[in-house]
Amino acid sequence: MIVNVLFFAQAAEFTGCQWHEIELSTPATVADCRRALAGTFPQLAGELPSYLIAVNCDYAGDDADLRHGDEVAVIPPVGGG
Amino acid sequence: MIVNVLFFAQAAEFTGCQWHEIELSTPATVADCRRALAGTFPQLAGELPSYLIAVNCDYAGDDADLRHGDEVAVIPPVGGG
Amino acid sequence: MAGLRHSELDEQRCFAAVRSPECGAMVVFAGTARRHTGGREAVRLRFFAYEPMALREMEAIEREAIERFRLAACAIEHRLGDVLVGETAIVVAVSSPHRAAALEGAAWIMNELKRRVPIWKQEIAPDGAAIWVPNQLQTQGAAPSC
Amino acid sequence: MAGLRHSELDEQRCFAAVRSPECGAMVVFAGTARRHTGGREAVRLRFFAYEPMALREMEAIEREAIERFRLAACAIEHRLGDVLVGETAIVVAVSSPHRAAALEGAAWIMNELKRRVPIWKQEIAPDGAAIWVPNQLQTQGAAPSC
Repeated sequence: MIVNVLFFAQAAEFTGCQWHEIELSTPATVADCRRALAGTFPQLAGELPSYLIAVNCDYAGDDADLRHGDEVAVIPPVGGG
Repeated sequence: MIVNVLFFAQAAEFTGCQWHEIELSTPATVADCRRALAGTFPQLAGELPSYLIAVNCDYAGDDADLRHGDEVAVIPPVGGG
Repeated sequence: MAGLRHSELDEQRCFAAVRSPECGAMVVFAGTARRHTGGREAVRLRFFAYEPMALREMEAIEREAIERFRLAACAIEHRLGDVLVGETAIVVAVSSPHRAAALEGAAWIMNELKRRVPIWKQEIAPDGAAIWVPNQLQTQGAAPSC
Repeated sequence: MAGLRHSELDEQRCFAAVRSPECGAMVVFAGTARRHTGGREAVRLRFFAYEPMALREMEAIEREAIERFRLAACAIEHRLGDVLVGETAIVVAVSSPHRAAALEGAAWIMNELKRRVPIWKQEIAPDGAAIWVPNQLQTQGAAPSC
């Protein structure tokens, strides 16, 4: 399956891009996606465990299932308000 | 001494006037003024103990001294805000 | 900045009065005339004040709030006379470097104002009957200190 | 009413959005860009959002606040892009029959917003350097629930 991963704020600075398509073997969870991201973007790997993940605009835990076509967002600590 | 007493809200309805000059023998305190008011305005006497008194725009306790010419205000429970 | 006004209050003016580049937080509280209170219906409120003392107390509350909550600025305006349902009777604006102080400061100011500023309120019913409505005080020791 | 805007926010519009004849209290909180934070000086802030998710979270916070504090109405607007020192970055407006609920509701909304809405802030220093500044969260269990 392929998921589209969006990077924001510091995460985008570590990866050098705002989005990237990641291929995962089915079935896959958020944890699998985190591992794939750490492998693809070594500069992101150090901070990634402290970042949250959202799937299709909802925060998602590491054991959440992913499906082909999901929009996965890497969310560094937020600073709104 | 003479003090000028101002009545507000329900107090003015009980007295039928917005202000009244009261003559007190010197020295006099707020408590003396309360007694004189209760005598002059029997309709006010029942509620007067629950009303606050201000002297020259400051809240004043019953033992506060009065001087000739003071402005004494009878303050029913407030309702601002 | 404390004021008593016989015309409509302007929340935006109060915001402008407390805005500052050193502040991260502004809070404006507006108390508006409600149609229903308890089981009663009102078409308007009518406010009366012992004006010189009310202004003195409002200014004292501002000074105390600025010190107690380390506010940058503070503005209180109260309307007098007739206030139609939905219109604003009181505006309290504060600014502070931090939001908790601004929110707590605004709450404290409203409590003090309802406790000790000599302003009185009548509710006017649809049939024209007027009743005096004192504030229900939320804290112990509610009477002003003498 | 939740909104993300790239132009100046208008506190008065937010007041108007929540005003109601059944309400006795309106609170508008405005978060403004501060010149100094800690030891740093900023000339402006710059906000970025994951826009569709930020709007969803803001709308969820509004619904939760209305239920939790029995608010009559609620409006949140956040500005994106460059915000000069002194300008408003966030406005939260609430209305309620009672002032305690309005003030507590506004405080709760700001905490939730700073905790979970995917918006990020850069402080821009006088020399043009930009640093990411995450919120300092005030409660335990600060990470959004998954």
